[in-house]
Amino acid sequence: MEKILTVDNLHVTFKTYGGTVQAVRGVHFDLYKGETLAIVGESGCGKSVTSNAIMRLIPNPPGKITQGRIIFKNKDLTRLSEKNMRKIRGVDISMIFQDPMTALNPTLTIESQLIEGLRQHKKNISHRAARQKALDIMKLVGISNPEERMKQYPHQFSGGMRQRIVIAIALICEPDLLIADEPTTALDVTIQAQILELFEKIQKVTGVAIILITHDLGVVAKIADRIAVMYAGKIIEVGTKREIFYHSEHPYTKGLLQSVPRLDLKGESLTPIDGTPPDLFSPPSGCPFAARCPYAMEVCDKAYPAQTALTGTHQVDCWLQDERAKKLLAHTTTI
Amino acid sequence: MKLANETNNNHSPGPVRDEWFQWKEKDLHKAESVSRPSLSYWQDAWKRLLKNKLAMMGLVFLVLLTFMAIFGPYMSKYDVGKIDLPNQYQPPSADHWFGTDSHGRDVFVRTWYGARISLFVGLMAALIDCVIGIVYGGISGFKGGRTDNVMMRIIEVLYGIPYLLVVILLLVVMGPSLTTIIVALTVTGWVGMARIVRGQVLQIKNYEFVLASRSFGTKSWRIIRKNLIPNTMGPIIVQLTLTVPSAIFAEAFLSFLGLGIQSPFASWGSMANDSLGAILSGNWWTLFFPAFFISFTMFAFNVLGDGLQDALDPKLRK
Amino acid sequence: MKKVFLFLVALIAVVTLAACTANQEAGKEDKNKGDQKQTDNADGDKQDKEKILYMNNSDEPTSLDPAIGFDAVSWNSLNNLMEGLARLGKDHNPEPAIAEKWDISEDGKTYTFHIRENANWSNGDPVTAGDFVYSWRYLLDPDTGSAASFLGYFIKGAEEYNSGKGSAEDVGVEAVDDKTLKVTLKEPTGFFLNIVTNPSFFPINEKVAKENPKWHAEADSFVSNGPFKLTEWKHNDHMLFEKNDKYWDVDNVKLDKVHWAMVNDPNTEYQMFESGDLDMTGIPSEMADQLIEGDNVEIVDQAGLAFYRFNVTKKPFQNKKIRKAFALAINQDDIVKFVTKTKEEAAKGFVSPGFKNPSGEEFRDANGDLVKFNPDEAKKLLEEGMKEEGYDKLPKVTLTYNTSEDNKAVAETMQSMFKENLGVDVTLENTEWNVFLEDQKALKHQLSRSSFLFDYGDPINFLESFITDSSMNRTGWSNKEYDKLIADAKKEADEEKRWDIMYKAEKLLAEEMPLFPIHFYNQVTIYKDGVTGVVRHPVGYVELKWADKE
Amino acid sequence: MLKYIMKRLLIMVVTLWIIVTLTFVLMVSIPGSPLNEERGTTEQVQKNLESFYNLDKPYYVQYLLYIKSIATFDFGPSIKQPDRTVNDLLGNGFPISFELGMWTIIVAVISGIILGIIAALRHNGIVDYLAMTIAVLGISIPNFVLATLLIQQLAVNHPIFPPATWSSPMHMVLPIIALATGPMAIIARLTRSTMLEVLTQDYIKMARAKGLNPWKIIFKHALKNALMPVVTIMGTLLAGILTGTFVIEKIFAIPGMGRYFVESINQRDYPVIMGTTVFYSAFLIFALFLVDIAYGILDPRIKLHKKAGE
Repeated sequence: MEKILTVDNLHVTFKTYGGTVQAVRGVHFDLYKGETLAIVGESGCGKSVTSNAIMRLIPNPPGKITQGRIIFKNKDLTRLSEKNMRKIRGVDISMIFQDPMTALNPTLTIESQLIEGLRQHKKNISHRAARQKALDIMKLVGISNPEERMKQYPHQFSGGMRQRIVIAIALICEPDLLIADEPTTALDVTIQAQILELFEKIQKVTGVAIILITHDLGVVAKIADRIAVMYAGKIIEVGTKREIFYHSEHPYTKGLLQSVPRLDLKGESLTPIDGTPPDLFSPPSGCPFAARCPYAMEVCDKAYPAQTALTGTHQVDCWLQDERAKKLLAHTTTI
Repeated sequence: MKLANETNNNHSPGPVRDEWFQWKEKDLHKAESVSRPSLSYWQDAWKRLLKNKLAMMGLVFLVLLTFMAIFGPYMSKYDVGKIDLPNQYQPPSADHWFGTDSHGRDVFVRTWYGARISLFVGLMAALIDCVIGIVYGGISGFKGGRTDNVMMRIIEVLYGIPYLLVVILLLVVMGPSLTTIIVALTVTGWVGMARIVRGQVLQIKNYEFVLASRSFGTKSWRIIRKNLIPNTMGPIIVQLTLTVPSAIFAEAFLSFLGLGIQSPFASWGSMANDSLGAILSGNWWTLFFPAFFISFTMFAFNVLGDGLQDALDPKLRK
Repeated sequence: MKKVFLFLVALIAVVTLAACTANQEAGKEDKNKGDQKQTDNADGDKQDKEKILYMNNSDEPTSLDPAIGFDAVSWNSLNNLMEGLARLGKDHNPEPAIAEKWDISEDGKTYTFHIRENANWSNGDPVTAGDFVYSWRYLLDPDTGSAASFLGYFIKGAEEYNSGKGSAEDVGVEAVDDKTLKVTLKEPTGFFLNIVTNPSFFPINEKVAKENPKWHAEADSFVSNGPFKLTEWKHNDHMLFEKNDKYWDVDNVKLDKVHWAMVNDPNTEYQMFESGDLDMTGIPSEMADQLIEGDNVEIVDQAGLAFYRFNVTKKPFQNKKIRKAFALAINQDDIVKFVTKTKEEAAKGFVSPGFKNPSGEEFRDANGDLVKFNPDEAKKLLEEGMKEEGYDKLPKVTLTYNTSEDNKAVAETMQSMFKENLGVDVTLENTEWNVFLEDQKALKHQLSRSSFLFDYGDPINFLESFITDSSMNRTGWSNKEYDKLIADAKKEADEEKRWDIMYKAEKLLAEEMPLFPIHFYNQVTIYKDGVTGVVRHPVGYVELKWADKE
Repeated sequence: MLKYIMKRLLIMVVTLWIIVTLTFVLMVSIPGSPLNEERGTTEQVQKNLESFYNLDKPYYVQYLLYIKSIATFDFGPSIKQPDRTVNDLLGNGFPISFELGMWTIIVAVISGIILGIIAALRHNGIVDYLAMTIAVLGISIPNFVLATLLIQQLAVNHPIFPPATWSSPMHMVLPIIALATGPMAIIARLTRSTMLEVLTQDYIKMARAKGLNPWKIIFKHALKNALMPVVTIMGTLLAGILTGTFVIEKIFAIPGMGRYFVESINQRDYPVIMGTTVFYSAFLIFALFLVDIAYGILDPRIKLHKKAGE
């Protein structure tokens, strides 16, 4: 499979009144053509910042990419000029935002918002062609009566319809990569399912690679190929959907899975993860999950665990993978 | 399988020792305390305000000003209304720190007396505007429909009546006094506040939490008090900080119309207005000091208002 | 702080920069404008010789109808556009004008005016005695509603006609023939010629007025008989006068044109003078220190008095001694020197300087100082007065003035003087003019600011204001002796005797003190170099007939 | 839409009627009369004048006469300037005041918005502080002080502009600056703060994610939304500018309507008070109406025809 995106040791910080927040602290992952990678984690873990960093949409100031590379189609996006970056946004990489209610400009018609990206990037496209393209894409995302709907304003659409429009806007330039930042969080459950189906359909039709940012494992279970679990600005475990769901190794991932209601495990009570994530103003030098981890060892506070590759696709950052820990585990009878 | 101590991890200070592989004591309490301390809305706002240098500068200036308004006049040996004609237009000196005015009165003393009057007028006008504005705007916005429509028309009518006519009538009916000045400032001044409150209320009234309390059959007034007012507080406070200086400013305009404060007292507005000719004659200190303090008070209130706006806006909270 | 300072510096830099760039462009603009001005005028050669005087009238004339425009803003125009039977000369005495000569009967009650043969209107019509009869009757007609009609009451039958009891025919004005006008007076009025110079007594072209009653409202219908004619009148903006070539004495008129701006703000007026847009200006009080001693400053008297009225019907001013105490506590010299500052004369009496008795002596000199600052005397009088009234504490005193910067400055000074010299705390109060006037008339004030400007050059104009029934009294003060003195003075044909009566009357006023004087008025003007011959009469209007500009 | 406009016009007429009535009540309840002369005139003269100006009639008759004069738009002669009718005064003065006011608004809005945008884009930078310093100075200098200062600096000390009167475009510069500075400052501050808020909105992020160029984002997406509050306060600003004109017209000797407005009140020139008030109010109410329409056009969420009834 062809790799289209590599994020390597990405660090992003924000300067705020309270001090410097280290929102992303050395994230690494790869993305292959046509696949869906889900980045999962609690809110505030840095998943949205990561996706914004790929788009180079981190407001500067206060935010800044301090380290690392984002290689997209052999170009390091962190080094591109703003002007060149603009040529990538919307064309090669598109983004979908969390809240369809606020993502559309209330004062402009749907048509104008759909077409403007197209006209920005393809200077010589005729108005008629742009319009036709917009109609096609609206049909693709499942909006009936597109001719008429195009002339309307966002407030005349329901939430689910608006999210379809947002997706249409993201797809209109036929991007290779689509970043969806919690695309279904703000929607009703029934609508959620429709939108997720839409994603599958689009991927089938256009072959676009998707990075799906979410905290909802239910969504992940439905459409992700691979899953990266983020915690406190780091990816602590990454693997295929199957690996994460059935063979997760990191205590946080396990905790996350246990806190989700599952139909296949009837009768088992839900187990929430106690405590809250660490303060990213001064992140702990050890494992950030140590304070909440039921398996925490002395070492977890002292040093950050190295990455352990369990399979070719499954990696985890946890001291429990260390031989010494396994020994300890073997000697411990009850947990 | 790699060994942990072989990886290049910048967080680990040294080699990982074997004895560290021991179960840790559970301390969930600690986990909580590591995270950011949770602050109340006001504490948080205050904290953010403290970080805003410009706003703090404004606040400090206003505190100093209040201090000087209270104690300033006692720092000089001169009396506020005392006329000393032969000593008119003395430039600032060791004797008269801010110089003397057209009647030989000490500008320093008058400036601080002026501060008392101006600040009092400003605060009173702002408070009255605020009370009327909140009640009027609140009712108008909350009731909506016909009531809102009628109440907004009334405001339109108020705009249309010549202000000067009202001011002259007030002057005749009430006679020139501090009360008249404050009434003249508030008689139409509350309209701005009312509009802002109405706008906020209209916006917030449809939020879920209000709908929720409505569906429980809560009385309208209770909803206004418990839900709407706290949520409109930010814009109101900001508006308040802007009303104070504009009232001080408007008082200067009333002086221009002849509705100013009477000797032996003075306000910044009346002082500035009396010394307008200084632009021509070059007795700059007579105009400069009152004008400077009007401007700087405006400035201070404005930056404080901006700071408060940033600090109080829940949307900007992160 | 450093930051703010930095921004202020940056701000100043930006403004300066903007000003500099604007400067260059504006320079060009200005030249263009100048060129345009020149091409506007038909031919360029004439432009060089044309003498245009740029003046400020401060406001739109109320009306250029001589009977209606009874105020300074109208008089300044009327006096130069029109001419009456007599005109005030350079020495402010009446001189023959439209009437080349006049005869006065033995009893002093009949005046026969002989109108010049070459007296013409600007439309070519001759000025006739009939025009005067028409205009004077018009002035006295109760339907006209002229505020100036009381000036005509010296004429027989005038007051009756004006108050609706008589008829126009009974008014003692008669056209003997086209060029002879006979006027019959009620009493021998020694100063009648002075009255005739007032713009209210200017003629109206009967023919024009009957055709178009609004003849005086616009420039194109206005007919004049004076040194200038009205060629342009953009309301509230400017007026343009041009030399009237039909004027009988046109050879002595030196200016070609007079441009009148209508700038109301004294600061702006001065700034326009500074920038060269005006040829003369008054002095804003704040600038007086620096300008009053300068070159080209002309200070002339204006007959009139700034004074304060007591209300003798209100406590504590029903007491003569308390009134006097207040009057003597005011140092008029200091007020003039430090507050008003434009070299007004401190008033130690009531009648302003400039009125000479038949033997040439000044009224003011003859009657001497009657009200002189004396704090010790004032204190003593206050004590005595309080004892007389049985006051332990003086009732509260409020000083009222009509809203104006200058009045305020004087009032504040007086407040301080009362405090210092009498130990009395006086409250200040200002009201807007119309309310002030109504309250003053209704005797609602205790102590109120007043002023009097002479309508014609005789002391009686002021003195008769304080007789019992005069609408100008407004003090509640009534004194039979004074009333009689004034009545006698008006009847007296012998000038010497008449003046003696007026001296007595003024002394009585000072003795009773229903009002006390502050200062006399004057007119201060700064002229541009090369402007000469502008005459300002003490009765308050400007004379441009002899004015010239290099 | 048409129905809405008709309804609004009807409401405007009612509003105007209330204003006229209140003004009349205020006017006659203030002591002093237009015929209050310093020198007394005879009773007969006074009576004649009163009857000529209908001042001898009972108040309700006077009131009805004024209503009639408004309906026919013939206010009769001024009492204080008897040669001229109120219609003359309005006809001469209004175009000039209108010109002054319009330019002021244009200058204030354009420069205020530009200043506000620059400040917002350079948030907390030196440009922001500079712009806001200008804005605060603009708010904190009374226009009559500014006017005198401008004449002294730019007409007398550096003769760049003519000091006063109203005859060429150059004459208009200083009064417009003096009058526009305050509103400009208010608009700049408002634009800045709403712009800052709008720039954090998702749709701006979305626009950026489309790869639009920054100018397009600012002008097409941000500005239109940021202008909403500016439009909202236009009514207030307009009223402020109208009151401001009389001071400025006096200082710069501009033959506009503001001067009559003040003088008529001071002189109790009843017909002129009524005439100018009706004119001003009608103008203001109409302007507020236009503001509402503009608001509806700018913001498609607002449905004009529903707003009035809901």
